[in-house]
Amino acid sequence: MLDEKPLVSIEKLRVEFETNDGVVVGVKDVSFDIKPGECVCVVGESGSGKSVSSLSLMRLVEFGGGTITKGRLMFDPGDGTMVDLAQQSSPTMRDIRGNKIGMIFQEPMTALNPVFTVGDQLTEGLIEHRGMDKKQARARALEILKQVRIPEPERRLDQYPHELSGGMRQRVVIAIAMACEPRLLICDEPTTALDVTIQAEILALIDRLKREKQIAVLFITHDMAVVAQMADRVVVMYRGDKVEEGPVTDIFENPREDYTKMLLAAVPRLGEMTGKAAPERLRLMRDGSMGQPEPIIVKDPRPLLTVQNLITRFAVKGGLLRRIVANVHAVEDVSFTINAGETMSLVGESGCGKSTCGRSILRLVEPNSGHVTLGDTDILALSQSDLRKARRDMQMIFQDPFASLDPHMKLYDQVAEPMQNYGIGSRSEREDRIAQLFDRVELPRSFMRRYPHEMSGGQRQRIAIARALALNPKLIVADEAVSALDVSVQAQVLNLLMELQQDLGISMLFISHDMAVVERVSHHVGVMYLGRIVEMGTRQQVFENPQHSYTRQLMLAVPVADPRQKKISEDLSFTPIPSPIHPVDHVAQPSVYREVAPGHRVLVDPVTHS
Amino acid sequence: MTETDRQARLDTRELVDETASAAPVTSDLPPDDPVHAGDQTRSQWRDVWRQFRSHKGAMVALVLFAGVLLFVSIGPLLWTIDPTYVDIRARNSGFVAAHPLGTDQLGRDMLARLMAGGRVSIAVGLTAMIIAVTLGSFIGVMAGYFRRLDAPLMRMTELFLALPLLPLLLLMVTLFREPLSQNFGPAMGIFILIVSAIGATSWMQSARIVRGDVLGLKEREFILAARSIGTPPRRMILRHILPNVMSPIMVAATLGIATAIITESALSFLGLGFPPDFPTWGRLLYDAVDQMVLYPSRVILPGVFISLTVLCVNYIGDGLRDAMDPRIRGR
Amino acid sequence: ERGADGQVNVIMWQAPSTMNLYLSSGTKDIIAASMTLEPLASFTPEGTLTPRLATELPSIENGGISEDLKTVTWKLKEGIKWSDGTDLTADDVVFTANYCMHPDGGCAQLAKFEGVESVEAVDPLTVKVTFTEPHPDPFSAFVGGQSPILQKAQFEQCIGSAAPTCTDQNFNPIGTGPFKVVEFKTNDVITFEANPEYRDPDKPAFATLTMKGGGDAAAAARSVLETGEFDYAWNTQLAPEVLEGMEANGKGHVQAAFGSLVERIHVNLTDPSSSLPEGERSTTKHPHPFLTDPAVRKALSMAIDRNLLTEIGYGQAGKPTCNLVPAPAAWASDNTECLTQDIEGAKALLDEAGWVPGGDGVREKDGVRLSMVFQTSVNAVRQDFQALIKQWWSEIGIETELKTVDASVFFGSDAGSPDTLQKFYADVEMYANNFEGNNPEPYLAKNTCNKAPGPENQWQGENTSRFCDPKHDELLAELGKTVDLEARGKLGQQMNDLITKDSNAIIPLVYRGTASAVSDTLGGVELNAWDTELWNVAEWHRKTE
Amino acid sequence: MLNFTIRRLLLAIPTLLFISLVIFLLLEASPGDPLGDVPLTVPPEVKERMREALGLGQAWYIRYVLWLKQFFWVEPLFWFDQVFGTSFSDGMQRIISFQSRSPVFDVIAQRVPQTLIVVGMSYVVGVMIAIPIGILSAYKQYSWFDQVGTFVSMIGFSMPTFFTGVVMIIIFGVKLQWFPSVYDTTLEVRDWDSFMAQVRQMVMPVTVLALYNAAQVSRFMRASMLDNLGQDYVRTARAKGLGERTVVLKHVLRNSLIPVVTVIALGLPTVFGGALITEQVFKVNGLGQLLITAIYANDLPMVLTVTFLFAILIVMFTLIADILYGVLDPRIRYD
Ligand SMILES: Nc1ncnc2c1ncn2[C@@H]1O[C@H](COP(=O)(O)OP(=O)(O)OP(=O)(O)O)[C@@H](O)[C@H]1O
Ligand SMILES: Nc1ncnc2c1ncn2[C@@H]1O[C@H](COP(=O)(O)OP(=O)(O)OP(=O)(O)O)[C@@H](O)[C@H]1O
Ligand SMILES: [Mg+2]
Ligand SMILES: [Mg+2]
Repeated sequence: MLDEKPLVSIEKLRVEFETNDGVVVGVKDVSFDIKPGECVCVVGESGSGKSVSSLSLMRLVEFGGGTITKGRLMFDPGDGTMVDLAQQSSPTMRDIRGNKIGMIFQEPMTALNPVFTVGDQLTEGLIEHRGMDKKQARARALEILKQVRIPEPERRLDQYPHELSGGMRQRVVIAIAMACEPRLLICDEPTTALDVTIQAEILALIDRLKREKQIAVLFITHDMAVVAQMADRVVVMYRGDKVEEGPVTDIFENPREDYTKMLLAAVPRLGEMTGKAAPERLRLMRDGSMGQPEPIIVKDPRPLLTVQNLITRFAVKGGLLRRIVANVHAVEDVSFTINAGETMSLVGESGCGKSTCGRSILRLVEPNSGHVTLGDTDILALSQSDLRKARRDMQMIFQDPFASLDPHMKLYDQVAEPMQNYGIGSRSEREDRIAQLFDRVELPRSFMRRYPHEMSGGQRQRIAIARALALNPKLIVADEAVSALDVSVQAQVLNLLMELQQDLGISMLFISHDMAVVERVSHHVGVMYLGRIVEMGTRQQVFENPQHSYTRQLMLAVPVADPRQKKISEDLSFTPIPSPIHPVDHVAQPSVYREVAPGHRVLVDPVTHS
Repeated sequence: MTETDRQARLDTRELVDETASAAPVTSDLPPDDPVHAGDQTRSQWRDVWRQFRSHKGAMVALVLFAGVLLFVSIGPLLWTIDPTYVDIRARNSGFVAAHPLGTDQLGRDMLARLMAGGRVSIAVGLTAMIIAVTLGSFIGVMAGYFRRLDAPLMRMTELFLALPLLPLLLLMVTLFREPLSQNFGPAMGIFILIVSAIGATSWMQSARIVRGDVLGLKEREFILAARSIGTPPRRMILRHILPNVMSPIMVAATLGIATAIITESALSFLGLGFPPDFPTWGRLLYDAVDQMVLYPSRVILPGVFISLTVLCVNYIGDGLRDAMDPRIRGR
Repeated sequence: ERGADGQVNVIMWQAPSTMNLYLSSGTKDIIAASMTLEPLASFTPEGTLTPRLATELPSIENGGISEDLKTVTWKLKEGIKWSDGTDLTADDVVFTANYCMHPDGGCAQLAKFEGVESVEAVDPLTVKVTFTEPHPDPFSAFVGGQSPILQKAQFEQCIGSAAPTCTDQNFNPIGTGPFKVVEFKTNDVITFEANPEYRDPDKPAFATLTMKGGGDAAAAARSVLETGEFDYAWNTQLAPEVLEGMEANGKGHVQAAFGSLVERIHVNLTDPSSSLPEGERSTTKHPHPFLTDPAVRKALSMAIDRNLLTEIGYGQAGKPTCNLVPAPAAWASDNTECLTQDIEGAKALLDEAGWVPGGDGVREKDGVRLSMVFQTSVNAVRQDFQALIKQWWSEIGIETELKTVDASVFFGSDAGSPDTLQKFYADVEMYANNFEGNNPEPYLAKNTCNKAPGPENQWQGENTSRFCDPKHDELLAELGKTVDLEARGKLGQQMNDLITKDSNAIIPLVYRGTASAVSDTLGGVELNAWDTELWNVAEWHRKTE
Repeated sequence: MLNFTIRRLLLAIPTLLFISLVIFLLLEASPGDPLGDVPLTVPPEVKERMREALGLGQAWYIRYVLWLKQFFWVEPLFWFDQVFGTSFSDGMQRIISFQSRSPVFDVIAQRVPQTLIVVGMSYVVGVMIAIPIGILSAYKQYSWFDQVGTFVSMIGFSMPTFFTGVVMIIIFGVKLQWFPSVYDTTLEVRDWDSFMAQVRQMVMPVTVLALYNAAQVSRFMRASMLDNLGQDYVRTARAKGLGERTVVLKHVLRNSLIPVVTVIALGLPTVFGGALITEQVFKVNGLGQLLITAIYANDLPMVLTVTFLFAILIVMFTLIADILYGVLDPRIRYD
């Protein structure tokens, strides 16, 4: 990068929030510059002030109750002068917002207004800032949609946000931010909630825009791999302060601060485990030093859970009489085995049936056919009351730590509930056990009296784990148990899970779309696509010798946490997943596998038989 | 409140702790005081109370409501004139020492009547509201939770909405007045009859609201989670569903009290209510409407009491709702 | 001059639902109908008869009534025209009788035609009514607002079971009266205009009349006395002080007229106890445990201050009374003994009869406590009465529990309901009743032994007190044979005394008038309690200052 | 959506039939007598004859089936005849009121205009004041405007209309003489003067009812706005540089209206039947007054027909509410 004049220059920014509990400092003292055509990545764990800094730049913090108490936000609106955004009146700001600075928000699911069409939301800014009439704005909107590579852009204009997939929605948000060709694009974790494949597409898109239009990008994330792919320069934040700043390669190769080191260490990297047979815990920094993890080896693997030809379909009802008109083939002829004490992972894109598969095993959704045997019990043959008993041995941890805990119950009660349900132990015994569980998941006992909302995401997920452990289950189904957490917390929770597995000999069905995490934790891996397992084997077999084209595609999409290996610049294009909805009379072919190596099986495509 | 908000709030707390005392960053996990379930329940109510106290409107309302309750319960012990005693020489008296709030057209003491009337009105209002809300929540929860019951129960709600009230009430009285007064004594019998009549005819609104909420709630992940840990339906409803639909139930409840107090007075005009010499606020108000111009205080007094009670209950309800919601309580 | 005074507004808080009073006997409907339909003769406010469509009143002297009392011959006035311009003839009168006496018609005024054997037209202006038995008082059919003449031409198709289908006719009957219907909205509003064919060319003074329904008595009174939007409000029975307050506005005043309406308490002489099996409660099988004691009944009556009741409840529109039949003069007994309240006397009487106060002040004897249920219909004045009477009775040591019943249930005769006044599942009950016309005989006839309600007559009997005295029944029989008016009056007085003063089976309280609010600008109003209230609407006019 | 509607409509038929049966049985069983206000002077034999003439001699199920036939067959035929001048319904008995002996539907048709004008207008006015109040009190939560709003609406809700109505009459009708206290249903709007007269006589009933309705709706509106103001899409809208007015009145309002509109739709049928006290106070003889007088007079065919029409309204509006929900919120799909 040249010694250009910076486009944005943040100087000694301090943002405070007025709350019932007193003044909270969201950002303490942050300064950095962004030059035109440059991508600056801000990293840091949750709550470190990343979003607040970016919102301050748009002067949107004020609507959330924040005030910029100190510092200057110098910005060049294009006429060569630098204005201090912190001092501008609201009409001026309105002219800058969306026009000179565009912003992409964290949550594609909620950032769009559900009741207006994509077209409406796209043209709004154009009409406001560019004085276009409806028709011109629409034409321009179409153009932008094409730029962000949305399939069938004409149709999208008249669709509502919920009719688009997550990836498409995020692209619409990007299109909105881009509409007036801003000089600065702020991306606040644009891909955290998305699948690898979609993430790859979106990163490529932003990168291309940056290169082609010389837009400056402020990119906020906590995913180091994404940082490595995107950034020119990196700003590391911690609890409202800037910890470190530097070119991306410097940060990755010579981190100066402990905190940066810890962040980097916590990132599971695809390929790290190459050559190792058993999963290992992540190395985490404790007291300034890295521990040396030991592999989780199961001495004498014996099958615990056997799933055979599991089929789960959801009926799509319609017509006058609510007859079944079609079926969602969510899980189609799936078979696998999990050994006692081992972890089996299911990976695959959103909607491929991973969760349904996990839920079917617990009969939280009723499978249509198949066999599920846990130990000696045939789960699918159980009556409702026997099923309740059988659930003592299988527990589930859900994806969203916010949603899976009852907001009205204290943590103590939440953990006590399974025991109460099965009438285990006396009151005092339960108390002891809960105390132990809290210790086990490394939560202070004083948390027992708290409510879920008083905990951070990672802490909540620990409660969910404690709850799952309360019954001493043999099997835990962890459905995207760490996907919603940020890297450092994710690492802690992963380690906790693996440690528990090692200590208690629990088997795990680990469901995830994050290939790097899967690589880290699993003994066996199954890759799901359209309701079927397309490839299955030990972790080494699948990761080191992927056979199915879809597995390879997935691998390819995973960003690499190494700034020297940028894969992003090539334009990736993935074929969208076909619909799993079939008419009622559709006869699904059985899954036929070809054995590549002992235990490594690849689906013979039912259509092409390849 | 969105999840992001909630998280933001949580972070806020952490940050407050943080900025207040420069605590070490990794202040993790020392297992401390063992907890006893006993004071865990107590402390929950303490939390609720603490939060409740910080709601100014609710506190003022609580004090006023307590005042009203004292007025109707302790009042008659201090002011011992019989509310039904007819003192014909003192009829239509103004505010004098013997009758601080005047008398009615038969010379009955208004103060005594307001106290006695309030006792009945508040009892009827509260009980009928509880019946209506309980019934409504029960039906709403059943309809929302059990798919199979949804259509029948909702059609039943429509049926009840459509039924003409008056004939229904008349029928109830015909069928049940005598058996009830035989079993519970005349006053109690009529009380039961009235509150169940009001309760049975005003649960529909809350049933609808609750059902809607339960339908949404059922899709939430923590319900699935509760199912996966083997929670039986009964406990599921009691522990997970009900506490989460408390807020609309509270609104329905506060509105319900007002309706019940007014409905009671309407009932007595069908001859369905308490014996005619038995005062209630609603009836005092209704009776005095004709004399509004001559004796305005006779309408104003019961009117003020009714409004005051309803307002108090509304604010207390608001405060309770906030206090019982742990998410808000954290603020 | 006809139509010179423009518009007049009448408010009836109970709205008329039809103009054909043969299909509905509600007072409100009869009042509305009387604007249009007229009888042959009607009653004056004093309760005497006056010819209307007839030339004169038939009598034995003028040969209108036969010597054997079995026929009456009416002569119609000449030249009377229906509002459609056709002539009134004897055929119309005959038709009216056939219309009401048709077995499928469900005529509400059938009682008026009781005992009528036939009605024939002697010539176009002469009608002869023949009775099956001698009738000492033949003035029921075609007399008074309840049995006016319908036009044959209009109603010919509407006889019998077709009656209710003739909506147009029922809502807009052609009449001979001063007004005719322009628009009829049932239970809401009726607009009338002056009948161009009315026999007196100068009347009515008003060109149009609007009769609005809805609201309540207070609102009706207010619209005449306070806002002046209306000229006449029917039945404004309100607390006297409220009316006084309204009259103070100087826009109008309240008028009262007295007929035969008496507010009274009926004492149940049979046992209403709910411990008896259904079907035997309140039947003559089980005498009442203490109300059969004449001393108790007398004490009940003595404890009541009728003057005060009247003052509080009715003011000008009521008079204290001790009689069941307060009028006409010849029939009214001079029984005034009860008008002074005598609490001490009542106590002494009860002491004497052996009823001594128990621990809670309630008298008892042989384990029977003087504790009663007192029921009446829902009505503000009645509830005030209940409260007062309860207090007086408690002073003499009788405990009373008050009960109110919705009027439509109380006065309905649904045999399935426990709360009707006939079932009388209470110890005492209060209501008002009267008789029509000026002949109290049928009214007195209600209190015979065989008319006690019970399961055998589906609880339709009218002797609600279950009063039974052979002497009373004998007097009634004699009355049926007596023609002489004075002698009839004397017999009536004896019967009246028997049931009130002597036995206290019925405790009369107040002789009630009907009260209506009249604007000060409205002239010619003369309230009539013996006939319909608007009987002389043709005379109404706007007063000039 | 169309499927959903048709299915629900089909389902509504048995529901409504059942409702009609229950209403009928209820009216049969409840005490009270169509001849209750026949004076006591009328002897029992005559009453018996009158009862027969009303058709009350027959067994209840015959009368019920007869009513069904009249409601679903004769009346539609009759209206068909009226419109096309045919004569299919000749000689068929329409539903006849006990009280007035006139066809029930004619009376109902007479009442619908004033009900629609007064009650309907008051609902519209109520909603129109409730919505801005709700928006403002949510946007300025805990401001004095919000506090006053809460206070007033709670008072409004707790004061019965029989009280507020009379107070208004005494102040504006009697003391100030601004507005008439009696509603004139015969008034026809022909020119400016009669239009003003119509407006004047509507002011008081509409105000009383509108305030009562507004109290409830504004609470809902406020809650719903509060929910939506905190949503992420609001921030997106602001980030586009839109003005506050657009953000609140376009983005937030549209979303907040979804639950409120259904509340409003569900409230409508109850308003039709529930305004009877106000109708009584101001003598607006609408459907509410019709029903109440019919109930007091035990006019069985009238009560049955009117309540059944209300039942149809209730079922329809529940359906409409559900459909509106789907229309307003594109996320909701039926089938
Ligand atoms: N509206 C608000 N009110 C009070 N405090 C707030 C508000 N918004 C943010 N904060 C506080 O400011 C701090 C920084 O928050 P910010 O949203 O910038 O974190 P972040 O780095 O974006 O985290 P994440 O990765 O979770 O998005 C947090 O501690 C948060 O509690
Ligand atoms: N209750 C349901 N009714 C109908 N269809 C459903 C239901 N639950 C899931 N599906 C469908 O089944 C398919 C598989 O869903 P599933 O939730 O198992 O996917 P997933 O792999 O877990 O995706 P994600 O990564 O987004 O969680 C999807 O097409 C989904 O739309
Ligand atoms: Mg953030
Ligand atoms: Mg999933």
